[in-house]
Amino acid sequence: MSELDLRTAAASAAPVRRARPSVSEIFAMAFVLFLAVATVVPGLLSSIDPNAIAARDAFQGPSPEHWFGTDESGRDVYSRVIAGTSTSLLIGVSATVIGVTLGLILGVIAGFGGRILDFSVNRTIEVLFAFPGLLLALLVIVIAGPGPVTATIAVGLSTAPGYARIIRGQLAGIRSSGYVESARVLGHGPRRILTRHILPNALAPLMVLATLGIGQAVVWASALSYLGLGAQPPSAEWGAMLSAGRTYIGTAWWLTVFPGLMIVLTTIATTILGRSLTRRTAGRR
Amino acid sequence: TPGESGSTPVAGGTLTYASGDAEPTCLDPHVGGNYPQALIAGQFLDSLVSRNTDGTIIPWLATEWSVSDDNLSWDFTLKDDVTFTDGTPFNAEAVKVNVEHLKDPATESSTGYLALGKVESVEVVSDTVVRFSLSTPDSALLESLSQPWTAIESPAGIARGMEENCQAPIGTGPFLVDEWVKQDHVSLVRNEDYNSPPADAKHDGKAYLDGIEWRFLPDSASRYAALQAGQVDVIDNAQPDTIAAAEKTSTLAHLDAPRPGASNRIELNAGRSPFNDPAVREAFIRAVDVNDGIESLFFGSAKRSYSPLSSIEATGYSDESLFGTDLDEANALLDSAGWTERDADGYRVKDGERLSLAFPVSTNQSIPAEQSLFEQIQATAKDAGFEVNLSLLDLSSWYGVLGENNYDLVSAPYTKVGPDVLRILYHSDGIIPAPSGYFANHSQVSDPELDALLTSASEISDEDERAALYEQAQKIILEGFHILPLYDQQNHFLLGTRVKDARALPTVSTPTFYDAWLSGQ
Amino acid sequence: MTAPDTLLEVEGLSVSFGDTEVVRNLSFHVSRGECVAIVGESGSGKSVTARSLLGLAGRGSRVTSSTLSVAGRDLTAASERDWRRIRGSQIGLVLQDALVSLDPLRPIGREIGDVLRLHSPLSAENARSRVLELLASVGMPNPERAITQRSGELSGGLRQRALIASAIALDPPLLIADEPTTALDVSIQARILDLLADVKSRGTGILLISHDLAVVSAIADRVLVMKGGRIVESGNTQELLALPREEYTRRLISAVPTDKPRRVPLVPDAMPVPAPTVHSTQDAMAPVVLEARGLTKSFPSPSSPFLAVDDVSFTLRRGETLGLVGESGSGKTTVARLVLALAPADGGAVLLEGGAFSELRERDRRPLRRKVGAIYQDSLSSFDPRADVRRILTDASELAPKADRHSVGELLDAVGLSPAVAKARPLHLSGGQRQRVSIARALAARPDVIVCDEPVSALDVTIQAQVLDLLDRLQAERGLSYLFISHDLGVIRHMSDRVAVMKNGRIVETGDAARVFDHPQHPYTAQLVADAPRLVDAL
Amino acid sequence: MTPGSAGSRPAQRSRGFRGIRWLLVRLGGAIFVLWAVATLTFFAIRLIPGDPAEAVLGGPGSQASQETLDQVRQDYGLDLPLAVQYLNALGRLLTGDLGTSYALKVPVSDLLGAQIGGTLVLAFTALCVAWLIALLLSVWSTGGGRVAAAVGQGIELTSAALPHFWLATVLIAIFSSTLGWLPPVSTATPAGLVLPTLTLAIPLAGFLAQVMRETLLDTLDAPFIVSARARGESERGIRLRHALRHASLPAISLSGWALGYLISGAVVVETIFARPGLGRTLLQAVTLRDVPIVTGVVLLVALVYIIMTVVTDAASRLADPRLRNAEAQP
Ligand SMILES: Nc1ncnc2c1ncn2[C@@H]1O[C@H](COP(=O)(O)OP(=O)(O)OP(=O)(O)O)[C@@H](O)[C@H]1O
Ligand SMILES: Nc1ncnc2c1ncn2[C@@H]1O[C@H](COP(=O)(O)OP(=O)(O)OP(=O)(O)O)[C@@H](O)[C@H]1O
Ligand SMILES: [Mg+2]
Ligand SMILES: [Mg+2]
Ligand code: NI
Repeated sequence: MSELDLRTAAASAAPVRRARPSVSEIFAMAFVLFLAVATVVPGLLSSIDPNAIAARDAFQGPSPEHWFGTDESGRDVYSRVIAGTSTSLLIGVSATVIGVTLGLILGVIAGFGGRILDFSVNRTIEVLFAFPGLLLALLVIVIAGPGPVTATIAVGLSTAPGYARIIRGQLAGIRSSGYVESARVLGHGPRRILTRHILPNALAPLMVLATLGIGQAVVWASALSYLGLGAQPPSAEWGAMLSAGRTYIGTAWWLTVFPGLMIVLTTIATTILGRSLTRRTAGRR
Repeated sequence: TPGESGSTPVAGGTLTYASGDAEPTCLDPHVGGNYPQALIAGQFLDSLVSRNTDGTIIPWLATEWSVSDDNLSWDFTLKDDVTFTDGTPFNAEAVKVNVEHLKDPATESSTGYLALGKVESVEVVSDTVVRFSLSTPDSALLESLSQPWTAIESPAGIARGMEENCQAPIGTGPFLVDEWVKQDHVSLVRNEDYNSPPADAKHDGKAYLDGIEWRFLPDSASRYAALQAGQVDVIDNAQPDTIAAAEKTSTLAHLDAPRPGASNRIELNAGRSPFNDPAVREAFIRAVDVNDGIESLFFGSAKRSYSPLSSIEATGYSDESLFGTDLDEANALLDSAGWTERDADGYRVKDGERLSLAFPVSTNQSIPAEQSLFEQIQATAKDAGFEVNLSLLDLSSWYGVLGENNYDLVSAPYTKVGPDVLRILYHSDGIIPAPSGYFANHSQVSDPELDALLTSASEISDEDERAALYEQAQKIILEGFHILPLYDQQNHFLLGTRVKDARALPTVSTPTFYDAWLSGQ
Repeated sequence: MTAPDTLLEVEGLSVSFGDTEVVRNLSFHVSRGECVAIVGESGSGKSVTARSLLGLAGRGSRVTSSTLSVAGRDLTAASERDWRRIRGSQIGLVLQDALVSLDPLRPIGREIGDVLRLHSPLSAENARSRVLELLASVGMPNPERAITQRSGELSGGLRQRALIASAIALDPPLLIADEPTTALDVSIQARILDLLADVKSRGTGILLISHDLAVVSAIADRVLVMKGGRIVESGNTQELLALPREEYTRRLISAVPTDKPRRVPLVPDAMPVPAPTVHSTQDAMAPVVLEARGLTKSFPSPSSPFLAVDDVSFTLRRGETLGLVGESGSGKTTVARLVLALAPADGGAVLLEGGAFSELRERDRRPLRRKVGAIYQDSLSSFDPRADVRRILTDASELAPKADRHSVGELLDAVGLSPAVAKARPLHLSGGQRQRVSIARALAARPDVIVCDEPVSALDVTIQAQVLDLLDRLQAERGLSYLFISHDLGVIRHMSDRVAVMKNGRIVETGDAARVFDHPQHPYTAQLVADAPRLVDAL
Repeated sequence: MTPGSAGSRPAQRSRGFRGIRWLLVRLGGAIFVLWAVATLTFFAIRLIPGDPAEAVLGGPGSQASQETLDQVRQDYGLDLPLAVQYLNALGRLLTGDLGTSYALKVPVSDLLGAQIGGTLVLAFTALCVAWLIALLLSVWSTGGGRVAAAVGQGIELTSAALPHFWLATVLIAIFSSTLGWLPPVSTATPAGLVLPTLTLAIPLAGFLAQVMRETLLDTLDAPFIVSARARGESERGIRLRHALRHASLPAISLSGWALGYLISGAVVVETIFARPGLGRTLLQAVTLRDVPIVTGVVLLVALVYIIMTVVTDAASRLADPRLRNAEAQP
């Protein structure tokens, strides 16, 4: 860009052009909105009681009356899928929150606690990494017994080392970054640097990561439910529904397909959102 | 009958059996004694006697038997040319060792131990004659001895110690344990010297099959898919919908072999509040609706039962009138029992306590359809103001909950040949645990009249009198609303077309592959 | 103008990306043994032109031309296959980003060998010896070893040599070199230029692209001046430099700081720099604001600790600029960091206005820090990515004494930026604007001393000229003292009152700027001065 | 002019020496991690409510007598002070002894020794297949215009989002039940390996392809690619000789993580396909609270994981000289 006439150029350089959302981003937003509605006001999306049993109506295929068909007890699969949103998302989100919080604590200790703490946290992370995913979760379940709460904690714990490692790296990067250095050179104090520069810059990407993580947490949590170690029937949790429906895979495909689809779509949507957030926040850098 | 064919059997081939039951932790059915053990043990162990389809006892390892007049001494004459697969001879001494093994607390037997509860001692009369001395008469002795949990093992095998004997028990059966790859399969190979089939077997001599690959395939969908794909020849624990689907095909055969003994039922724990009140028990039974559920969940493969006993037990007594669903009556009963108030959730309350029922369900013992049925019961019971707390538990936690008397409802299948199962399940002695911790009287019925009926029925040898006593006993159980019968213990096998002449033994309905052969071999 | 030995003939070349035409109607030619240079500011379309000559203008580009022929072969309608045949064999290209233009995962030998593999039937054995020969010819110190090394294991100069070797592997008649010396130290730059001259003398036509007129003047026979995608002026190098016809060319020439006396504006029509309010040059009476005493700093390394700064001492008086010059890795930045007390020194001390600075505890030093400002080469990374210009400047001015605070508007005005910039994030500013914001931030805290570490190295000559003028003006207006670090002798000479020359962590020579440059005492300084390309040589 | 920043000094010590030093440091770290995993598991397991002796006797249902419990405690060394038990366990670990299963009453090392092969075969086949799929997918989606890019990204996203248990069900429904091409239950035959492998590989391939595509795109824009083109290199040559190498680097370094992911997935997959292996064993042990097996599996998987990360790190180091140089210059 020519800077021979700086004063005029500056005015046009300032405004930031926002990229128009792509088709996939629109889909992702719409789906997340749908999930949000299903979580907060499920009644808006379905008027049928998800737990209303009607044995005579069992195993009906999808129809205008029952969009996703009925299950083995004649319950409406669509309204159960909707009702399951809050459970599944609650588990996914709480697990992510646990993971991120633990990761943040570990990461911050490592990032700010001096060499010895950094070293020990680093080793801790390494050790936790040696219990891959589900394995750590299963160990937690052996200790605390199965159930949705345990499953949530288990998934949260098993994702924590990943977050911790990323946060640590992020903090280290920010701490040695040019702008922190220049704030120091200007004479700003450490607390101000921490609150004005380091934390805001470390947290933004963390939120993005967390968005990406929710989808995977939902998948892992539903895997535990599927194995009978997480949420249990008749609670309308996607993994548990899937697990129950799999028995009838030959007779009633809709019992497996729809909850599975919800898990897949949720993961896809959060991934798309997380990625576009990454792109947008990265664009600033 | 499925698996029957007009053509001549051909020898050879290995049959693959896929079991959905839990993998046994010990292959010796003397230890503990559950159905998964019975399923496989029947392939390599023979019992002293067997049972015909009409319920009469027929010879197996014992050729004949007689009982003394006081009904306290039984003499069994044994086949004289049988050897165990380790080469040691089968004789009266072996029978004695087996009974002692079963009765030794160190064996941790529960099923066999209970079955032989009245056997005081065993005496070797001669090499081929063995005498059982009883403490009290036992009309169920022959039935007890027909079960796989009391099957005869090589004394030399037993002497190896529990650990080794669990790995590969040695019997006289048509197959022997070649290898047990834990968590995967057991390889059974033919016993080339087999000469002791039960009296109702179709042929003599050794089995047609070279061997059996006994796989553990816990996932029911995979199991059925494997059968469809021809990867396995026989599956057990077939799910209701797959049974219905299989019956529509020409390539799969269905072998329906309801288990003997008790029906599948929900027991109401009278040993603690609120079910210590008969009115509450009746209210519960009147409140819940199971018929629609059974129909839809089981795709017509299960028939509603109104009896404590399996439909294959000739002495079974049922009374449908007691089990009609009637919500109004249930409400009236509860009101009169003092459960008058309802809380915000619609559950009944008395003295500030909610009408809550703990219902621990063992995931190992209930198929998904049954668990769904329990959910439906939970839903219908709510209308009357019952809160049913279902909890799905693994087996050991489930035993734990039962042991702590922390349950109000429980469904615990019990398989035993003959009506004497009633004594085990409903005699007040059954509230005391066996050495392994198992206790059978989950409904905790403690009724002296019932105890007396069951005791005398077990001692009387006259069949008609015996039947009358059992009918009376069943009446007491049903009319006391101690149980909610559901259906026979489901025992469905699906067979691929190449499997011929496989059948279930009329004892505890375990499959036997002695006569079986593979076509196109 | 087509001579019989014309290698490259371009007529009416236009390149556009989408709707924007970045190269417009370009016509020129290169003959055998001739070096034609294209100069112009950043973004004027030099690289795009170079790449389109090989059909590599880039994704989404549209290239049209009425004539495009290389060695007599018409390429206006060349297919991808045709292009592939031309590339490497007829035209060699040395890309602009020399440091990253070799695959970091493949040995140099393979990278160079690829050209031979693709265009000649040489056996593997012969190809290898040819590669060795090539590497030797470009002055690679140890060719046998070099062919097994990957680009990451070579220094910038050696990488550039390898890249040139791969471009001339098949002796293509035409070599296009896009900024071949941009990333290099002066001494290495001089070697590379020698190498190109050597190639030229062998009859190869060279199209040399550079933003640096001084470099161009040393080797080019003819110069094309590009601006906004057009050639605004062209002609014989000597004539063009001596008698530029176009205003733009004149500006380019005058922006070159080399040999321009101190305080003479580099932008022709700019106002002359006012006389310094606090006169300092050679004024021994001006107080010393900053003093470094025996600074030493070493870094741990696998074998023995590596001494990056070794006993460095200097003084800086009020209103004075001390230039610190030296080749890459000589320890200039490390000195700057020690002065700023960003890293603890192993030995020695930095004193501010005669009092302790570097030896204070961080808490005690913090109030003093505002007096020592800093401007960095990579100003973008010195801004919080989340902050806009306003926040950056207010954050800094909060540190100035209460009575003496600048408003954001004042600061922007002082560095010649429009108030509209306040709302922008640095990422969306141009390099020159960013550097101005960075200067404004340094000013905001009301410093006495500003440490400038390569403040203009990332900028175009013309913009560099504006920034240097700005720094000069601010110094005069405010009596600032600069510790001015650069590897560019021209810049140092123009900006400094006194100069310190660094080599391997030590200051080898220090003194009055004019004296050091005109009469270097140390052989290293002499070498540096000799290697620096100077416009005047050509004049 | 911008200053050169790559003034690389000659390596102070020979490359071989640095390699060995690196390996020793890594191995030391690996042993530490293994010890820490063992210790952590040992103490975590003590948190399990209930008496381990009771667990040996079949859980709380056993209601075993005091003498039997005491006997078991003595047999399993559960009556010793915790520190002694810990040291004993470590000592036994050093000899490869993982204790005796509570439920199955057989040595855990024998049991797991028989199981680990199946899991490793499955995991490594899946890893290779995932690699292959990811490679093909990313090459295809970066080389075929906008439609291919969009479709490719869609496939990646979707496959990465597929839960194993769902995918397994769908694959069985399609390839076994409907088409009848492949056995639904895993056997020793190669055909039996297909579905479990695909189940594990497809989601992983989604992840890997995402990473590979991004690097591939970055790489294809890199100056050295232009440089290669300027030499007359063909599109295929560009991909084969340059881009793919770069794209596989992050995938290589992800392989350690990927193996952990696959072993996690094996828990589900082995159960559904009835494949003998660590995952299925672990799941059964978890439901039976069979502590020694759980401990054994955890340790074994940690060992495999650690070995894998050392190997992938070494591979990355070999493939990417930049890593080696980065160490030399802190
Ligand atoms: N692939 C591309 N897509 C879109 N625009 C491009 C592309 N490549 C170059 N341009 C634009 O073309 C113009 C000329 O770029 P070019 O790289 O030729 O400049 P240059 O004269 O080489 O500058 P510098 O001295 O900075 O190297 C610039 O405005 C640039 O933004
Ligand atoms: N944090 C550090 N750790 C180890 N070595 C370092 C560190 N910082 C700088 N060095 C080394 O110290 C030497 C001097 O570096 P410095 O950045 O001061 O050089 P410079 O003169 O500024 O070079 P350039 O012109 O390339 O910016 C270099 O060899 C560099 O590799
Ligand atoms: Mg350029
Ligand atoms: Mg520097
Ligand atoms: Ni420059």
